[in-house]
Amino acid sequence: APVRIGYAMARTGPWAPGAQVSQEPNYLLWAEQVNAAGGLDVKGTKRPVELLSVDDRSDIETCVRSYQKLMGSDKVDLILPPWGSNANFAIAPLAQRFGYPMLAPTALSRKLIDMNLSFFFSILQQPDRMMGALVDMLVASGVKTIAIVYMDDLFGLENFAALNNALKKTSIQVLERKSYPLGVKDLSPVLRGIKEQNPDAFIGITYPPDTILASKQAKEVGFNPKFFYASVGTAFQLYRNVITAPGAEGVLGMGSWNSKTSAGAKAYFDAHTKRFEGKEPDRWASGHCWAALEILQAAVAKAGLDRKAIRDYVAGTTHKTIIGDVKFTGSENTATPGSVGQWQNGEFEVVWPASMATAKLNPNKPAWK
Amino acid sequence: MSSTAWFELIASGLITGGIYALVGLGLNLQYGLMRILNIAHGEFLMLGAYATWMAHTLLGWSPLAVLPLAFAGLLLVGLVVHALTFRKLAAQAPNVDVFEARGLMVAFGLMFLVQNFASWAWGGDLRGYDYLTTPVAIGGAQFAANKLVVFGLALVFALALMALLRFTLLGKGVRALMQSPTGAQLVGIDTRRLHPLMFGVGLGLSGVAGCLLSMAYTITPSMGEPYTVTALIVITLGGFGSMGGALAGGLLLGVIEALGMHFTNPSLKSLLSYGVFIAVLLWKPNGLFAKR
Amino acid sequence: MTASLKIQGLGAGYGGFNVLRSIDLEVGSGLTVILGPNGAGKTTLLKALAGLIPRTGTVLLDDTLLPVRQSGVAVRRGMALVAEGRQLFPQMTVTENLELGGWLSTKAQRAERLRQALADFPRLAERAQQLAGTMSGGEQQMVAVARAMMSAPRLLMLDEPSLGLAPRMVDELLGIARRIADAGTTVLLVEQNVKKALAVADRAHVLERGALVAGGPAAEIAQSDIVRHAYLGVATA
Amino acid sequence: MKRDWILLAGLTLAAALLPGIASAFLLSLALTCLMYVALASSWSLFCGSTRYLSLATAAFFGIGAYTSALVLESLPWLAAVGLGALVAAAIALVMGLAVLHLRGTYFAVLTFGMTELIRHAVTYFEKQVTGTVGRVLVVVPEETTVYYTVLGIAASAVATAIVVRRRRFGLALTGIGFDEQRAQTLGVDTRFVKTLGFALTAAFAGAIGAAMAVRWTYIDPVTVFNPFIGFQTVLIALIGGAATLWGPLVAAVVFSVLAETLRLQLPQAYMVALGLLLILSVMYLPDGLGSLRWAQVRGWFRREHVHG
Amino acid sequence: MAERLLQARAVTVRFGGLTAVDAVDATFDAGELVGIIGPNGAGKTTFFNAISGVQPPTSGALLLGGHDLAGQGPHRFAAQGVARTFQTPRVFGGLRVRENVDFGLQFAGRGRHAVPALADASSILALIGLSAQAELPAAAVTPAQQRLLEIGMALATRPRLLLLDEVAAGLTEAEVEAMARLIGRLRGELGLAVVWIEHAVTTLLRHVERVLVLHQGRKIADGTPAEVTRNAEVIEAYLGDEVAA
Ligand SMILES: Nc1ncnc2c1ncn2[C@@H]1O[C@H](COP(=O)(O)OP(=O)(O)OP(=O)(O)O)[C@@H](O)[C@H]1O
Ligand SMILES: Nc1ncnc2c1ncn2[C@@H]1O[C@H](COP(=O)(O)OP(=O)(O)OP(=O)(O)O)[C@@H](O)[C@H]1O
Ligand SMILES: NC(=[NH2+])NCCC[C@H](N)C(=O)O
Ligand SMILES: [Mg+2]
Ligand SMILES: [Mg+2]
Repeated sequence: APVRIGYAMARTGPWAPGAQVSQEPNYLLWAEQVNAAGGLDVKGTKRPVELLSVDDRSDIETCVRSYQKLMGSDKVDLILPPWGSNANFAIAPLAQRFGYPMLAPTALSRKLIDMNLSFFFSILQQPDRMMGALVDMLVASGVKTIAIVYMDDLFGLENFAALNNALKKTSIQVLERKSYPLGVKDLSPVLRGIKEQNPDAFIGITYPPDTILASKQAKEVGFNPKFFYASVGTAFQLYRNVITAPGAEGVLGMGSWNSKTSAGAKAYFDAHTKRFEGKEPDRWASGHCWAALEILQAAVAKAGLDRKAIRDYVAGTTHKTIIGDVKFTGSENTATPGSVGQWQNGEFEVVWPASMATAKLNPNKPAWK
Repeated sequence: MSSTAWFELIASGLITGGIYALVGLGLNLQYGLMRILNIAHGEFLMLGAYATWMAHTLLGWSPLAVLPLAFAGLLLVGLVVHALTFRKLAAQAPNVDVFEARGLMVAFGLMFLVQNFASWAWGGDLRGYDYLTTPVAIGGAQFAANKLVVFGLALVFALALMALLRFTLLGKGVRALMQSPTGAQLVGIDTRRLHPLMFGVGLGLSGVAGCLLSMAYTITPSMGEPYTVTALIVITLGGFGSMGGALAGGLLLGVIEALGMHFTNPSLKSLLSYGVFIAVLLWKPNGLFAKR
Repeated sequence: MTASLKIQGLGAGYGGFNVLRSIDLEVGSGLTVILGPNGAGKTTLLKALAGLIPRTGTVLLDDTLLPVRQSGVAVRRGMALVAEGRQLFPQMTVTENLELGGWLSTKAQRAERLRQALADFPRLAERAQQLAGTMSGGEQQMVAVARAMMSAPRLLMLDEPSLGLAPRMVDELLGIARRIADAGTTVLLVEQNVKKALAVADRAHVLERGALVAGGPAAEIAQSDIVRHAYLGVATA
Repeated sequence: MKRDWILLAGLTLAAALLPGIASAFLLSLALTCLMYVALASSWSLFCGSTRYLSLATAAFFGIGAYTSALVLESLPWLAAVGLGALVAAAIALVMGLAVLHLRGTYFAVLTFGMTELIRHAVTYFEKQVTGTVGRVLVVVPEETTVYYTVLGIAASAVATAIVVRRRRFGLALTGIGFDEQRAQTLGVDTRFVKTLGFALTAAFAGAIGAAMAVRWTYIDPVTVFNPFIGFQTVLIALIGGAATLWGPLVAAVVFSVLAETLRLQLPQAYMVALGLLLILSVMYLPDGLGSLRWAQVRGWFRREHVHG
Repeated sequence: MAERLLQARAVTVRFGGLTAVDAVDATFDAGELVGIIGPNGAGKTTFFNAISGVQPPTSGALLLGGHDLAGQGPHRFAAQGVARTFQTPRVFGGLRVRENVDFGLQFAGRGRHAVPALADASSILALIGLSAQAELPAAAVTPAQQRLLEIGMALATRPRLLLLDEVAAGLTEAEVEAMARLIGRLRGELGLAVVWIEHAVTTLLRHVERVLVLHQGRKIADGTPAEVTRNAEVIEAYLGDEVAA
């Protein structure tokens, strides 16, 4: 009998762009690979994997209902998490109640960690780590002045707070702090204002559409600081498509791996690109998502489908994954340090910290092309 | 602030405003004149954007070459949609209010249809491409070439539409049709042609807007809603059915937002634009530029 | 220029309920009036002729067959109707209403006729920019008549044009109808204002409960018993 | 009248028995149905009869959600829900006084604009004052508690609709829908009636928002002021027939169940199917499900024969 | 002297630059039957709108039951016993004829002392002669019948002052006479004060005891029909040779 694994995922609606890059393709690829290899190793017996998936329409209530069906009615063997912090906030307590372990690759909020749910594991680096790494990098590069733009949602605010926190211990001067609402269509007035103050670094805590908007408009207004950082979306293939490889040169963002990180990472990258006809995984959450699947697979091999045993295994082990060691303290992955990525010659390289770096940091962004 | 900075600020506001106006054009025909609250407006715009993106990335066509195709293609879609749905609604509804309510439901259905079609055809990924992004210097300020093109064409289309409605009776005919179908028949308006044609042109214009916007913004199947909202705001500000009003309203909104973002906080942008919108509705419900 | 209308076996009604049964009527040049009590079917007859409601039977306008239920064709062939309830465009200005009356005409024709209409109805010239819906009842009636004239019809049908008009205005309007008829347009008039209508009409017909019960030169009809008793309120001896 | 009460009692009872027998999923689906029963019925109560197309449901829903999020830890559950209703109604009262002089199109876009304004205002306020935009709800009631609460709200929404229909208040609302000024000349204080009706609608939406939000653990303005909550409500009410009593209820159930079934059974094309069904229902049942009569169904088949 | 129902003092209504009603003074006493005549656009309907609350006057006072109601909504006027019909019928087309009458009974007419003829919808329909149409949708009856229904709706508010705006338009002369008799009964049997606008001057002048003449918004005459028909200004502005006989 197959191992039934259920999840709900945004295929339509505003969450779909993220979910369809960083998350669902990995689930599909993984199931196919496992089945091609004869099935999922359940404590020694190989059983095929069957994915039960539905579209959550980017709607929380629909997502909740879907997981209630999966865990309560269908009684699937395992679940995979939905996309994004909001949905994970709603599903994590539910999974806790039903006793399903959940390894979330695209939920990041300290508040979620602080809920202390024993079945919930967040594998992506938390804001304090990512911002800490960024600030370390800026300090090490001798940056004196920065300007910050961040968006008004949980992700933006938590990262902004973490950034400010990290900056406290430094002598970096913040010339500008501006927030913007979701769905913004014009950032040029802000960028023009910032350009006048000529900071060494620009830090944008932005989602993919705004990351691209900010980049395009920075080029438009001729704003080209030494460090141009935009958080989410820089790690996407899309960024290179839209900004072009020469244009993207030197742009920084949230990234933690690429195909050079490990042999496993390369295999994963190639398999993904082949399976989805040229569509590359992103250089941040995709890798973590794959790592989560690796961990789950290992856990099932060890503990079988006893979900409590799986949880204990996940919680108590240092896992070897394509992104390196992963270890959970409570719900948080404390083994993967915060990191910074940078576009260099058409690849998004990890440039900080040195322990993870796949290339050397270029401390002088060339002009936009 | 230096005069260059002012110029830059106002100009970038105008450019964004031009885009707002462009987004409003199609809906202004449909809702402003025909009382079809086409909530799927943004979805049809999205179709135009995807068509352009595909033609550009797969065939290497210039988005500007796709422009007339996007217009014609969506016009055709509009005629078909009208023949299948709104024709019957218009014939059955006892009055405009009822027609409007039923039309709204059909438009919802269309929204579902088109969104589903787009995610089926292109997946949920964010898309975009690079076209004419090189900055062009004007009077000491810089603007992306594609933005200038979009702005220029937005003006062209708005003015062309204004001229069409001012110098022909077409626009008045459509409004007349909505106010008194019997009256329209009495003066010889061919209700069975005019109505679909105007609806089709409305969709064609959303196709044009989508085509142009794809040069400046990323696209996804769910990108439509905010554009529908923008369009609604713009045509309300300008006065339903007034093309000149919508153009002026769009430009004004763009400038107000740019100034607001510069001098206060960009976070206040939405509060500002909705505040202006509501204030105008309460103070001058017929639009900022209405004579009566 | 003048049009002649031949109606044979015309029937019309609403949703299966037949108001008119087999009407035969010829309308030649000049001014013809149709009289009849409330609910006789006068309005129904005009609506059927104008193509607003379906009908049976044949209608020939200058010996060419008029298709059923196609208002556009009727207007294009030169028929105009001032309908019951006026059917103005209430949220549009007087000028816009009039312009739309010339929907099928060229721009130059429209301009010329608009000038003429405003000359015929000076009150409308004063109020050119007022929304039609806010005009007084009588003023709206003027807009309706003027709008119909904008298509320069060969056959003008008027459904109770005097409704809501002050006595002087009624005289004036019937005078205008007479002038129109004299200028060569065939006029078909439905009126309740029997005395005044018969005074200007060339011919008259009486419609009662869906059938024509009398017809002939206006002067004769005015003397007929049927009209004297039923409409002029002359007590029967 | 009596039939309406018996029907309502029967339905409520049936729904009340559900938690004992239904699976978690069915219960959750039933909850969605009930949520839209309450939203659509209460919306129709005011908007259906007066023909003021309000798009502000999401605003009241969100206000209710935020209110309960704020007080959940200090107030008992039902008090929190009640407070959600109260605050929503109070805001509707103010909003109504400002906007209810505008009709039709203007009213629709204005209520939509106000919803967005409230959403952005809440976002801004939260950010400035509390330094965050969302709220994590830690103390949440049992799932069945939420279910019974929503059931209670839905049942009282329908009950209110039954009562109002029989009252002068309902007649006044209908009169406003036909010709507002004419109703005034016949003695209706339309401003009072409209504002009250609007607030009544808002109270139900607020209560539902307060009760539902706890299911999501984390709420933020984008989620609870989601305009689609308002759109969907309007859509359901119109599908059901906003002028009818049972139409919105029937549509809420049919629409929710249908959407869910299609989503699960036809994952590739469920929105297409939903969209088509919607369009077909408008074209062939223009007055809503509530107007469906047996004769009409037979009529369709007859017509089919003629064609086929 | 009869009780004073409504006193309009210098009532003025302007629309932009146009003065539709220009400082009109008028009083209406209980039980009176007053006619209003004047050319098209003279301001008759607008005057009705002003004294029924539908169009708040730009200036002037409307004294009703000891209060100035100028600027108040129509429901306040209805509550004070002012009822009106509309020149273009505004019945609730979606309701049945009977329900239209019921509406008035439910609101302004509620709890007000009523003579038997206005006791319920059936009596009112019988009075105006629409009993046969009681169950038809109001939209389906002829315009002439809708005008009658307008009267019925107004009566259902059990008013003391009834304002009738061209209720006889579109009727044959014989029918106009019948309408006049009905109006006579309303005044006589029900004791209402009636103000009646009509262009059918001959009939109107035969039935009313006082006429106001409006011209270009101003009141140019106020007196008995005999007085008014002799008034040169009135003849010039309105009557022409209509009642010269
Ligand atoms: N839309 C309609 N639906 C059903 N019956 C109608 C409709 N319009 C008119 N009738 C009926 O048709 C008959 C003839 O009406 P019509 O309007 O033609 O009369 P008319 O001679 O013009 O009367 P009037 O002098 O009152 O204008 C009447 O009995 C009327 O009730
Ligand atoms: N809302 C408005 N805006 C502008 N002008 C208006 C408005 N309402 C009425 N008027 C004008 O005021 C004048 C008086 O109109 P009113 O309707 O009172 O006339 P009336 O005496 O009733 O005429 P009729 O006998 O034709 O019904 C008219 O010239 C009319 O066009
Ligand atoms: N593509 C990503 N990895 N995104 C992670 C961001 C988290 C997500 N946007 C959320 O807060 O809901
Ligand atoms: Mg008639
Ligand atoms: Mg009048």
